[in-house]
Amino acid sequence: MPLVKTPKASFAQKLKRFFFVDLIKGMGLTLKYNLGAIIDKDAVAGKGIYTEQYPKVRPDVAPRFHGAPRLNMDPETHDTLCIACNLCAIACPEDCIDVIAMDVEIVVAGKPRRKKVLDEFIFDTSRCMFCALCQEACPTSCLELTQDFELATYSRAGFVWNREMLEQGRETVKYTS
Amino acid sequence: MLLLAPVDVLNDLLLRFFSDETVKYFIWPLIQIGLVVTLVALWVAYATYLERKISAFIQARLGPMRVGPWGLLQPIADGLKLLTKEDFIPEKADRWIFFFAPYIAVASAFIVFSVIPFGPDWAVIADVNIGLLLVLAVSSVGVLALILAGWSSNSKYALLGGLRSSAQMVSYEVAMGLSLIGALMFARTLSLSGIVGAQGSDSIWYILYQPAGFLMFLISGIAENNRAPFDLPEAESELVAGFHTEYSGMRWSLFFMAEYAAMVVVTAVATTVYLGGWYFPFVYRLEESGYHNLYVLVSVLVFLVKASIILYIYFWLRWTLPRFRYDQLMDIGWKWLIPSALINIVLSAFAVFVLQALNGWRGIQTIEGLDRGMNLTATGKGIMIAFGLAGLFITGVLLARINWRSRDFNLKTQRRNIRLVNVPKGKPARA
Amino acid sequence: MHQVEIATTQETLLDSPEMVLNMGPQHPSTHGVLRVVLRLDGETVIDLDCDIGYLHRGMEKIAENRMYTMIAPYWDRLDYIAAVSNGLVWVETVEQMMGLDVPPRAHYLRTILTELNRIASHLLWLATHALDIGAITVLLWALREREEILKIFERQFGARLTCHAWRVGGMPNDAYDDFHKDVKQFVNNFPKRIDEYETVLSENRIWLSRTVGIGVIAAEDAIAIGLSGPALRGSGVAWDVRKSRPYAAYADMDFDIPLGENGDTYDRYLVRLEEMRQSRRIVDQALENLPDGPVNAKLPKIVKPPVGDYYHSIEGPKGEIGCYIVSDGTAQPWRVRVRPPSFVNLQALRQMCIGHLVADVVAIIGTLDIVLGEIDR
Amino acid sequence: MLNFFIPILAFLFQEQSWLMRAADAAKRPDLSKFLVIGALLFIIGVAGVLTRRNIIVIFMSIELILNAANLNFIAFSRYLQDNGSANAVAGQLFAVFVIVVAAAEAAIGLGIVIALYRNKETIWVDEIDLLKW
Amino acid sequence: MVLSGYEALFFWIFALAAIFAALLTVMARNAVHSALFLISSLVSVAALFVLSGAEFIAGVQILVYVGGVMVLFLFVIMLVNVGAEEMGREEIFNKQKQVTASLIFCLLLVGGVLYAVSQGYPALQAAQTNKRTPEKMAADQAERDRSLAVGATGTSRITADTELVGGSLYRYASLPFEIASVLLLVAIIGSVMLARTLKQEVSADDVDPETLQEELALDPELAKLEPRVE
Repeated sequence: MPLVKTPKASFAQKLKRFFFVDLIKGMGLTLKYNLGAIIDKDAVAGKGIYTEQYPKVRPDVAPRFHGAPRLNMDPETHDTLCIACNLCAIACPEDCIDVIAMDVEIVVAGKPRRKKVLDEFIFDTSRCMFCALCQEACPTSCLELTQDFELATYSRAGFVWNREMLEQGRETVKYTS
Repeated sequence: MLLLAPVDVLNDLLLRFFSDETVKYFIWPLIQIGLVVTLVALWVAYATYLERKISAFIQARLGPMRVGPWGLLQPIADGLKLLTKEDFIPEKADRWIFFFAPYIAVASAFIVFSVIPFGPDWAVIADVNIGLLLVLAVSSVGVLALILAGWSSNSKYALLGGLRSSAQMVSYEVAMGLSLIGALMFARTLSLSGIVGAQGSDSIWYILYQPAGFLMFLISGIAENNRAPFDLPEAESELVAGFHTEYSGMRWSLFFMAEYAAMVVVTAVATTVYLGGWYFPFVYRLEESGYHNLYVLVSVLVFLVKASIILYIYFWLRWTLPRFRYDQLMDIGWKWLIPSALINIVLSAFAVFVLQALNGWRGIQTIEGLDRGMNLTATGKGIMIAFGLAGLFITGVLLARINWRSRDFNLKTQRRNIRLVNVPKGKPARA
Repeated sequence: MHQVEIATTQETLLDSPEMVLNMGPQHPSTHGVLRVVLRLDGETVIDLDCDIGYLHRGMEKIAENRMYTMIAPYWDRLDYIAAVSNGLVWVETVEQMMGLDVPPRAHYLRTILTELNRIASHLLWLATHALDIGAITVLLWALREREEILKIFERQFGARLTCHAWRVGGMPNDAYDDFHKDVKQFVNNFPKRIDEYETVLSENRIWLSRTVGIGVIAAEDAIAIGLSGPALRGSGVAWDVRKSRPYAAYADMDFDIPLGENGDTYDRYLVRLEEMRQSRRIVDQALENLPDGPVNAKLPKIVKPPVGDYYHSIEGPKGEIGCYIVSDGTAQPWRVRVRPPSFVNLQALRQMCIGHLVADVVAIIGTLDIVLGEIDR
Repeated sequence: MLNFFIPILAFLFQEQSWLMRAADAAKRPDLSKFLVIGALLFIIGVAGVLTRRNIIVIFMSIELILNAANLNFIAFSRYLQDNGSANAVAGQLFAVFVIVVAAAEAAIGLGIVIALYRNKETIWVDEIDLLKW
Repeated sequence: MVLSGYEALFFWIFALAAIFAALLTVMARNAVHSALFLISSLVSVAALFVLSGAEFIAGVQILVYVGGVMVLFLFVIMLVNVGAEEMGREEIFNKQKQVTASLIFCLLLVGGVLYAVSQGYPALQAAQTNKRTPEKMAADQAERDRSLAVGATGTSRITADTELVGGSLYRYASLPFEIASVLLLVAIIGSVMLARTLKQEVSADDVDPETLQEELALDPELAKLEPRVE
C-alpha cells in the first residue's frame, strides 16, 4: 500500500483525537436531528422532515412538468385544436406519434375546398421519453404534456393512447388509506 | 398490598392442583419463560420499529407511517409478510444445516434470557451460580449459526460472510469476557442477581468504578452482535448480505430476530453488570412500605429503561458512523480491546489491593463488608471512582503508546491539505 | 467486450491461493450494472477486470439517425445524474458548428443550472460513496439537498432527472418567475449543509482510516490514463475545462480549483466537497449578474451544420465530457462520438485497487464516481 | 402362546431379578454410571481415531476421548466431595487443565493440518505415509 | 453421589444423547455434520457436568469447546473443503483389515473397562470409611444446601463451588496454571507460525536466504514480493 504524507499532529489535535472529539461531534449532530424531529411538534406534518407521503398526499408538480400527453380542445366549441399538420410526429425523436388525417370537403366562401381534418391520433406512451419536443413543435398549442404522471397500466396495449383518451384524459388514480 | 394480588391468587390456585415443589420448580418457571419469550419477541419486533423510526428522524424522514397510526403495526405486517414469503433453499445447499442454522441463532439468543434478572424476586426465571459465564457461553454458541449458515448456503458471498463473522465473533468474545472481570472483582459472584444485589447494597453503579470496562464491554458487545460500525459479516455494500445472502422469508426473519435478541441480551448484561440492573435509589422504599409486587414491577421498569438507553446508543451509533474495514476490525479487537481489557484487569486488581491495604495498614476505613460483594465506605467509593477515571486515562495513554506504529488507527492528525488555485483562464496549467 | 477467464474446477479456499469473486453485475455497490471480476488472495485483490456493456444502448448509432435537434434528449440518458451538463455539451457543439450567437442571458442561465447540476451530481456521489463505506445517514441528507435542486429543475425544465434542458440556440423557456428566489434560497442554505457532512465525515477517524491512502494514483499515472475531473484534480493536476477553455459564461466567473495532494480517496472526497462550495460561489455570482434579454438565438427552420467535423468539451461533474460530430451537411450527423469521463476514469480502477482489500474496492468504485449509462452508452 | 411368556416375564420381573435390579439402579444413577458413560465415550473416540481416514475427524475423536476423561474427573470430584474429602475440587481443576490442553492441541493440530494440506493436498491419513518429505 | 428424581431422568437423557452423538460423530460422512454431532455430544457432556455439580466446568466447556475450538474446527473444514467425501466418492473408513482389527481392539477395551468398573466400584464402596445409605447422603446434601445463600428466585442455592475452584486454582495449582497459560501462548504462536505461507514469510522478510534461493527456482513470483516496509 503506498503511503501518503501526513503532517505532524499538533498537541491540540492529538488531544482531540484522544478524547474522540471527531466521533462525538458527529454523534452530536445526529442526536440533534433526532431530538429535533421528536421535539418539533410540526415534524410529522412535514416541517423539517422531507418525506412525501406520496399515495396519501399527491405531490404538487411544477406547471411546466412534462407528464401525460393531452390533445386540447377549443373550450367553447369543443372542437379539437389539432390541424393534423403532422409536425409533432416529425419532431418526435422516438416516432411514437401517429397522426391520421382525413380529407373533408367543406365549403369556404361558397367554394368547395378540401381540408385535412384529424381522424385519429395515436400516442405510444411506452416509447415516449417526455422530452416535450412535440409540444414545442405544435403550432396550435393543441398537443400538451400535462402534469399527470401516473401512467402505469396492466397491459402493454394500455400504453398506446388513442384520440379519445388523449382528449378526455385518464382518470386520476385514487388511492385509499 | 392489594395491588397485583392476582399473582398470589394464582399461586394459591396452582397449589390447590399441584404439589408445592411442582409449582415452585416447574409451573412458575414455565409461566415465566412464556412471559419472557413473548415479551422479548414483542420487544424485538418493536425494536425494529424503533430503529426504523429513529433512523428516519435522524435522516429527516418519517419512517413507517402506513400501517396503523404512525406505522405502529408495521412490525406485525412485516412479520406476516415474512411468514408468507417463499422459503427458498438453494439447490446445492446442505439442506439440513441450512434448515437448522437460524434456529441455533434464535435459540442461543433466547436461552440467555433465562438468567437475566429483569427485576427482584419473581422477575427472574433462574438465578444460577454461573450466570455471567452462562451468558458468555451460550451467546458464544451463536457464532456456530452464522458460520454454518454461511457455509451451507454454498455461495461465495455467504461463505466469506460466515468466515468473517466467525473470526470477528471469536476475537471479540475474548475482549468481552475479559472486560467483565474488573466488575466481577467488586461483585464477588457470577450470579447476575448477585451482581445487582451487590450494587444495590453498595448503592452504586459499577460504571463508576469501571468506566473503561463499560466502554470496552459496549464496544465488544456491538462487535459481537455484528452491528454497525462493526457490521462486516453482513456489510451490504461489500458482501451483499453476508452469511444470510441466500436466506429468505421465515428463516431470514429468524436471523433478524436473533440479531435483535442478541442486542437486547448485550444491553441487558451491560445494564446488569454496570448500570446496577433493576436497582434504583429509593425504589426499595416501596418494598419497605409493603408493596412488594409493585416494587418488583417498578424495578422491572427501571431495568427496561436502562436497557433501552443502551439500545438507543446502538441505533445512534449505527446511523452515524461509517463501517470499519475487516483488517481494522481485527486490529481493534486484538491490538486495542484485548490489551485494554488486560490493562483494566490489572488496574482493577491494583485498586482493590490498594483499598484493602488502606483498610488494613493505614486504618482508613474503606471496606464495610464483604458479604454481598465488596461494600465500600464513602472514602472507599471516592478512591475507587478516582481509580476508575485514572484507569480510563492510563489505558488510553498506554494503548496509544503500544500502538503508535499502527498506521490504521493511530492518533493521526486531521489532514486537510487541499489547495485552492485560481488558474488564469484559457491556459491549461499543471500545478 | 472480453471474456473473463474463471476457473471452473471445484477449488477449495486452500487449494488455490487465489479466489475469483464476481462483483456484479447485480451487486449493491457497483453503481449500476458494472461487473468486476476480482482475483483474491484471501481478501486482498491481486488482479481485477471490469466487464462492461450491460447497459449498452447504442447512443452514438442512434444519433446518426436523428436530426440535430432530436438528439439532445438522448444525451440526457448518458450520464443521467448530470443530464443538464450532458445536454449542454451537445447543444454547444452544434451551436459552434453552426456559428450561432447565443444571447448572454442564456449563457448565464446555463452556467447557473449546470453548476446546480454539478452540485446535484456531487451530492449523489457523496451519498453513494458514504453508503458504500457505511455511513447511511449522509445518504439521505445529501439526497435531501439534491431534492431542492431537482425541484428547481422541475420548475425550470419540466422534468427532474432527464430534463432535456437546452435547445440548440438557447433555452426552451426563460427562467420561471421564482427562479431567482429559489436559487438564492438554496445558495444561502447550502454551506450549512456541507458543514454538516463534514462534521459527520471529514474528521471521523473511521472515515479517515477507510479513505486515507486508499486508491492512490500519482499525477503522472492519472495523466497517462487520461483521467479528468475531480479524479484528476485529486492527484494535484490543475486541469479544468471551465478554466482552460471557458464556455458558457465561465469566462466572467471568479472561482478556484481545489487540488488534492496525495491522489487518494480522501483527497478526492475533499476536492469534491470543495468543488461544491466553489459551484455554489459561481451560482451566486451568476445570479447576481444575470443579464436581461432574450434566451434564444435566431435559428433556421432545420438545423443543418456545414460540412466538417467539430469537437467541443465541457467540464461535467465527473470530468471532461466531450462531443465529436462529423457533419456531411444534411440534417443528420454523419458520425457522433462521445468522450465519456466515467469510461476513462474507470480505467484507473485496476491500478488503484491492486493490493487493497475487497472493502476498499467498493470505496474506490465509489470515489471514481462512475455512471454506467455513460460507460456503456 | 401367553402361557409360554408368562413364566419368562415373571422370571424377569421378580423381586431380585437382574432386570429389576438394573431398573432400580437406573433410577438412581451413581458414580458407576458416570464411569460407564465415560468409558463408552472413550471407546467411541478410540474407535474413531483408529478407523477414520479424515484427519480432522480423527482430531474430533481425540476431543471425545479428552471429554470422556473429563467426565470421569468430574464424577470422581463429586464423589469425593460427597465423601468429605479434603481437596474435593481437584477433579474440577484437572478438568480445567484438560480443557486448556484440548484447546492448545486443537490450535496446533489444526495448524498442522493446514500446513500438511498445503504441501500434500490431502487430508486422508493413509495417504500421508511419508516420515519426511 | 447418587442422583434421583428428575436428575436421574435428565442424566439418562443426556448420557444417551452424548453417546449417540459421539457415535454419529465417528460415523458421519460429512465432516461438518461430524463437527455438529460432536458439538451436541459436548453440550450433553456439559449437561452431565451440571448434574454432577460442576457448573463452572460446564460453562467453560461450552465457552471454550463450542464457542472456540469447534468454530476453529469448522473453519478448517471449510478451508480444506472435503467435497469428495461428501459425494461418496471416497471411503471414509480405513481399509477393511485395519477397521476389523481396531474394532476387535475396541471390543476388548469395552469388555476390559466394563469389567474394571464393575469390579472396582464395589471395592471403592467398600473402601468408603463413612458408609452411608443413599438416603442419608441425600439428606446430608440437603442439609449442606440449606446453609448456602438463596438465589434470587428462591428456587436455587448459590453454591460456593466456583469460588472453591478459583481458590484452589490460584493457591494450590498456581504453578500448573501458569504452565498452562504458557502452553496456550506457545500454541497460539505455534499455530500462527504453522499456518503461514511461504509468501507471507517472504513478504515479512522471514526466510533463510538459502531456502529463499531454492524456493525461487520453483516459484520466481516470490522475488516480486518486496519485504513490507512500514
